[in-house]
Amino acid sequence: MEVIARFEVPYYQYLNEESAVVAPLPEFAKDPEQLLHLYRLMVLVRTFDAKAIALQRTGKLGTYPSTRGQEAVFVGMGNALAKTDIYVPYYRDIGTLLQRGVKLSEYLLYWGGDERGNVFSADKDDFPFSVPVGSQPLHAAGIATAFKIRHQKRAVLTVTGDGGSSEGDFYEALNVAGSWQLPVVFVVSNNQWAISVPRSAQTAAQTIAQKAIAAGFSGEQVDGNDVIAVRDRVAAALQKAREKNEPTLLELVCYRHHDHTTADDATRYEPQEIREIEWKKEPVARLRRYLENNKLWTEEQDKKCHEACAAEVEEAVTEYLNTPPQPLESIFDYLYARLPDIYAEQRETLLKKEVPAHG
Amino acid sequence: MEVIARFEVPYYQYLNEESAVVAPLPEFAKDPEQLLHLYRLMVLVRTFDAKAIALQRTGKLGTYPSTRGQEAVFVGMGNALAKTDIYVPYYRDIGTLLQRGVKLSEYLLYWGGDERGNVFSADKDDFPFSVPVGSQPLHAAGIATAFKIRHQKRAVLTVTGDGGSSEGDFYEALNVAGSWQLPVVFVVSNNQWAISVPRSAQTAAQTIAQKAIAAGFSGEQVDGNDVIAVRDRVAAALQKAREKNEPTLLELVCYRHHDHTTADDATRYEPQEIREIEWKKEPVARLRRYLENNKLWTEEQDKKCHEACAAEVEEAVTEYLNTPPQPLESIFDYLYARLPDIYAEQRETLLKKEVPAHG
Amino acid sequence: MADISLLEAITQALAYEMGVDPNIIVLGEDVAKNGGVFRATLGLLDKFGSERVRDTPLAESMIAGISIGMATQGLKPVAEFQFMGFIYPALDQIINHAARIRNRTRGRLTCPVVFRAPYGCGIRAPEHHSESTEAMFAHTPGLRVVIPSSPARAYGLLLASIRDPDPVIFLEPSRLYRWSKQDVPDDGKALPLDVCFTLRVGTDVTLVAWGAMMKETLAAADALAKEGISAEVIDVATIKPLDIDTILASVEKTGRCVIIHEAPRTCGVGADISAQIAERGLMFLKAPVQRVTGFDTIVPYARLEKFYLPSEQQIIEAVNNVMEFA
Amino acid sequence: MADISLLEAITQALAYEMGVDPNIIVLGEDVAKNGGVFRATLGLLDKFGSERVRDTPLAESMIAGISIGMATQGLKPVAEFQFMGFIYPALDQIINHAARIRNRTRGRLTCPVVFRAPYGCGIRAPEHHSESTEAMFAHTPGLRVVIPSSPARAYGLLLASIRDPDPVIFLEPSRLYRWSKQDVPDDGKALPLDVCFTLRVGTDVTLVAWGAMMKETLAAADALAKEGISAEVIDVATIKPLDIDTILASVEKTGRCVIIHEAPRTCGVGADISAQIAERGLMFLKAPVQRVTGFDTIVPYARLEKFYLPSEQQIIEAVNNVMEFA
Ligand SMILES: Cc1ncc(C[n+]2csc(CCOP(=O)(O)OP(=O)(O)O)c2C)c(N)n1
Ligand SMILES: Cc1ncc(C[n+]2csc(CCOP(=O)(O)OP(=O)(O)O)c2C)c(N)n1
Ligand SMILES: [Mg+2]
Ligand SMILES: [Mg+2]
Repeated sequence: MEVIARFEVPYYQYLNEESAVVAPLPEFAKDPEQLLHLYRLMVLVRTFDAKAIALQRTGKLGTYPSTRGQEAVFVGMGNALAKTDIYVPYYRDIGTLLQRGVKLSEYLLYWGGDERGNVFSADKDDFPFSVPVGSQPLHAAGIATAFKIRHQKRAVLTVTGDGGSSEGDFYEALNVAGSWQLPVVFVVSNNQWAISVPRSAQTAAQTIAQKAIAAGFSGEQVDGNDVIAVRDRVAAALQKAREKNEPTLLELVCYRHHDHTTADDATRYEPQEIREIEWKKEPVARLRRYLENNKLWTEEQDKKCHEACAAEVEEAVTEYLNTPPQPLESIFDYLYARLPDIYAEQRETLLKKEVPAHG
Repeated sequence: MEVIARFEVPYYQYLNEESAVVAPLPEFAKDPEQLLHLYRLMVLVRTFDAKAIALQRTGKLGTYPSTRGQEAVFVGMGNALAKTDIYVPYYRDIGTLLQRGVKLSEYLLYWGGDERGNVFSADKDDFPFSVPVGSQPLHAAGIATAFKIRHQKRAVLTVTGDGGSSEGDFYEALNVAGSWQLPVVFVVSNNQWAISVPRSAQTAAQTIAQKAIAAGFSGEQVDGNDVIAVRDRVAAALQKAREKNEPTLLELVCYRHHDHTTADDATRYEPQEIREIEWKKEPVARLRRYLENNKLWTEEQDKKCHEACAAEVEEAVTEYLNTPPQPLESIFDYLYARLPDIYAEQRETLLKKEVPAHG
Repeated sequence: MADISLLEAITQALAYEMGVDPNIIVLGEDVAKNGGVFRATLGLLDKFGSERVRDTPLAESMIAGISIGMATQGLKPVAEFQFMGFIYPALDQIINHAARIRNRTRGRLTCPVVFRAPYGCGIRAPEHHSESTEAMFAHTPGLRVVIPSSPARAYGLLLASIRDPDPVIFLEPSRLYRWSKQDVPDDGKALPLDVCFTLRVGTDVTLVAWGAMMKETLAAADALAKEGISAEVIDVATIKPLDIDTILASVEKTGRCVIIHEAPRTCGVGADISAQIAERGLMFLKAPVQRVTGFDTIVPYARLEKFYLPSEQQIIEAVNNVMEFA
Repeated sequence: MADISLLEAITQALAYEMGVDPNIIVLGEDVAKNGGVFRATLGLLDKFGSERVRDTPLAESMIAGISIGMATQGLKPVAEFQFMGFIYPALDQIINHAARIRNRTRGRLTCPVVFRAPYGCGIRAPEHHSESTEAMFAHTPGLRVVIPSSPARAYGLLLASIRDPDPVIFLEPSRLYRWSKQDVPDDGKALPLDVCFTLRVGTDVTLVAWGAMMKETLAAADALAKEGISAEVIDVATIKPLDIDTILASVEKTGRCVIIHEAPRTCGVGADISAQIAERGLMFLKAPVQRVTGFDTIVPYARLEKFYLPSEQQIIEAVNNVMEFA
């Protein structure tokens, strides 16, 4: 017996649980403005999230998947993306999309049950929300193929949950990205749960990062509660993608501090102790503590920041609530570039339909 | 950055290309009778294979996938299986099935376009031939689940091609086997080609064995031209499965010394030099040389062995050619346990059908 | 005896049969501790343990594929797909293997699995939670497709499906999960598969429907009765194989037929029923068979989905049309 | 000008359009050096290079999924599935994404892909090489389904499919790949989608078919002509959206209709055509619409597959039946 291949999985963290610096900070993190910007975004995301849950509870929003406690993952990712890159989200995200120019009101529209929430008015190319778990990494690989064919120095970023990493499509996407050397970064937001199924039951792999080994490229595990680490590793992976057409898998380790969605009840399966332990690692307080320790932030500033975020969210909510529904014909009018004649009669039937009693 | 996981892929070989012993032989290989048995099986398989190709060329068999040059893979695997284990094949195999009691005439029936080739008269539980690439490892995982639920000390063996290892189902099967700790052995017969697509284009992974790392268990690369190594590693993996409910992925490195099937023309894409180089490693001559070097085998014996195999194959061919076609109603009669009444009329229509002119 | 919902009837059937048959294995995403996202498998883990009630990794093709493997070993997997919109990754396993194992091996191996999934729209869920593509399965030889529309039928038909020796696609109308309650004795009595249920006897027109659309169909029949039109109402229940005889006998009596389904119109199951009536019943038809169906569109998101769903009003209009046909 | 086969017409269309439109990317298993297992992509690698003619790893869901990603970037992927029986792993990507991207984003992103696959039985290939499940795609809103049945229509319809701004499932009858040859000018002229082609004008009965069954259908029409029965023959060509108007106009003229398809009978596309005729054409029908179809069985292996396929004789019998109906 001889050993013919060896592999390692690295782990990255800059700010630990106690907000102590445990590794030399990357360049961007030495700029207070950049850190403050990330902090404000995380506060905005958390504020918005709480509001969305409240809207759902009062019947003003549909089923909604919270990002509470996962702010660093999405804010860090979004911050690392270049404008010319393309983002392929799943369904759980605010922080990235926000930085892509998606309006909070669009976000609400989507979860309010309106396709226009996918129009992403500020962006032409990003993919819409994707519900079928694990299916969207293939779209990212396809876009990356287009970039490569056209010799564009652009990268694609896509994100999946830990549950999503069990789907065959996830693996097929990694495999083709490795085989074709595609400029794509696969993020797994490992929040430890896929609805009620814990990460430990999802796979026997010790890390999700090591799944990249099956596809012949490198995977890294990153502290997903450390926004500096997220921002840094995603940026590095995107750069490697743009410059060397090398794919990367990044496992961002975080925790889902809420029910899976508002339709879920995590008390049925989640040990309360675990959530409490995990809360000590959560990303917003961690960065705030660091900023305060370094005299970059005060309680007063924090209060103002929260107020500003609350105001911004309120405005979005008002805009959302005042958005009139789409016209009925929208049900037919985006199916094809031009609606085939055979469906015209059905479209007429629709337009003549009374508002049903149970509506 | 800290390293949080490390992995290695081992490689196993006992007899090298020149038939030299390069590692201490496993117990069974010290018994000449066992080696001679394996040798005879490999000769039988090669003889049968050549005959099957000839039958196809003369219009007496349908499309047929040769195992020429891959005899050690299937003979070694089959030899390692216990009677109570279950085997889940793909479409390319003679050597394993033969040892499961499948008659050569059944094998011909299958490739002659007759479902009865899947009846496997000597065996109740093995799976039939499976055409959809990569789909059958999941069946193996399901059978292994049944064994585990029933606390049976039995293992499941399944085999896929190098191409098949790119399918999502392959990965999903590995992943659930790891997660549930199932008594299953996944073999990849890496013959370097998936029709015209070379192994190098199939995946960027340096070995296929390392794909097991994604599922959290171990993978090994084995010289698939060394029947001793195949027999040894498959047996070891099966034992681990039976005794510890631990899955294993075994990559058996071999070479496809024929067109993909009789419907293929490998000269379109396969460099002739490569095949010539690979032929020097082929398994039958390798074992024969070893046996001869050790005075366990003579040219005279070899001649007799070939004659006996040819006779056995001829007998199977005669049996095959004399098998009358199934009755027409067989088209309906195995669809359901009891054919629903609504289809009775269609069945009548079938029975009244004339033999079509183009038949 | 407390009345139970369709959802509770599913749970009751699963619990009953698992108690009787140790070979039954329930598996799927979130079916164990969580009891399924709709709670259809609630309590089974506690009663039958984690060997028999299994959360799977998140992979639908895998769920189908391992179920097939288990079934050939004499187990009876009852696998849940979380929503019908997530069954598609498993179609290859279902169409190419589950439906064919018996035929492929000339009966040597068999595949007695039940693939359960909530289906249909109208519960204001996100995209892909609203599918009704039963026609795809109905087109696939070797499968059975069963859809209950009341708590009693859910109980009886699920028991029958589990006991059936062949693969069954069992689709549960999520819109009816908690809609109405009924006393369903937990007596282990299965209802017959492969037959339609005549829910209401009538003389003027035959209404043929299944799944959640039975709600609007029965309501329409009520309304029509007030207008003096007597509608016979048939719940198809087993979509494949279809009990066309019951439908034909009814249409022979009434001379008129309206078929109602939620799925898109084109190549829906309604087309096949209509075609069969055309082939065998042309002579006794007093009016063309009408279909009231979902549109040939993607089910709109929650805000507009109610406009997708065929309404009671549309059924009544269709009946009025066939009544007035001359 | 040499006559070419349906298969060569496919290649000719691909080569023509790739020459004109640099956005076209051909991808699939074995499509590059090998030119596809049927040789449909023969020579494209040499002409257009390995960026535009790409062998993929062996994974069908991947092929569909990356095609979708590419298409949203303005490329025009023409992806080959080696046989229709291997398209099922990709159904999730096709149904849940390709068919829906435009609708989901209200037109912001679009998905102009062509998914090609050989389909149908009768070439003595192993199991899973004989499928004709066009009905599944026809049931899916957002898709087009196109099936040529002659070299000229293969050329013209493939060009049209590639130029179409929406996803097209393009199914090629493998039984006709090399059956007959025809002069097909390489002039880049597309044929219209969404319309039926009337291949033969007649007055007594309308025969509606598509794909490989056009062979038996046209032969039956010839034979019937000798018996003095004048059959109008329609090649549906675009299965979805269906040009029912052409079919109805024909049936209005002839008063009789026989629909022929290879797919299993239940919930096949024939059912929908029959249902639409029943709805709109009942008044001018002189006899019930008949379907001559494949059985509701799995296509048997090579030795018996010829018995699965609807025969010319069966078509003639069905026509005689509708002619004699009184
Ligand atoms: C293919 C598919 N199967 C099932 C579902 C139902 N479902 C929605 S989210 C979810 C769990 C996903 O977990 P994970 O991937 O870890 O992402 P998270 O929600 O934790 O961010 C499931 C099973 C789905 N949307 N798609
Ligand atoms: C799902 C699926 N896709 C495509 C095919 C067509 N096909 C048959 S064999 C083959 C190549 C398989 O290569 P590999 O897995 O390496 O096995 P080998 O034939 O080399 O033993 C392909 C593409 C198939 N049978 N199933
Ligand atoms: Mg998760
Ligand atoms: Mg191979």
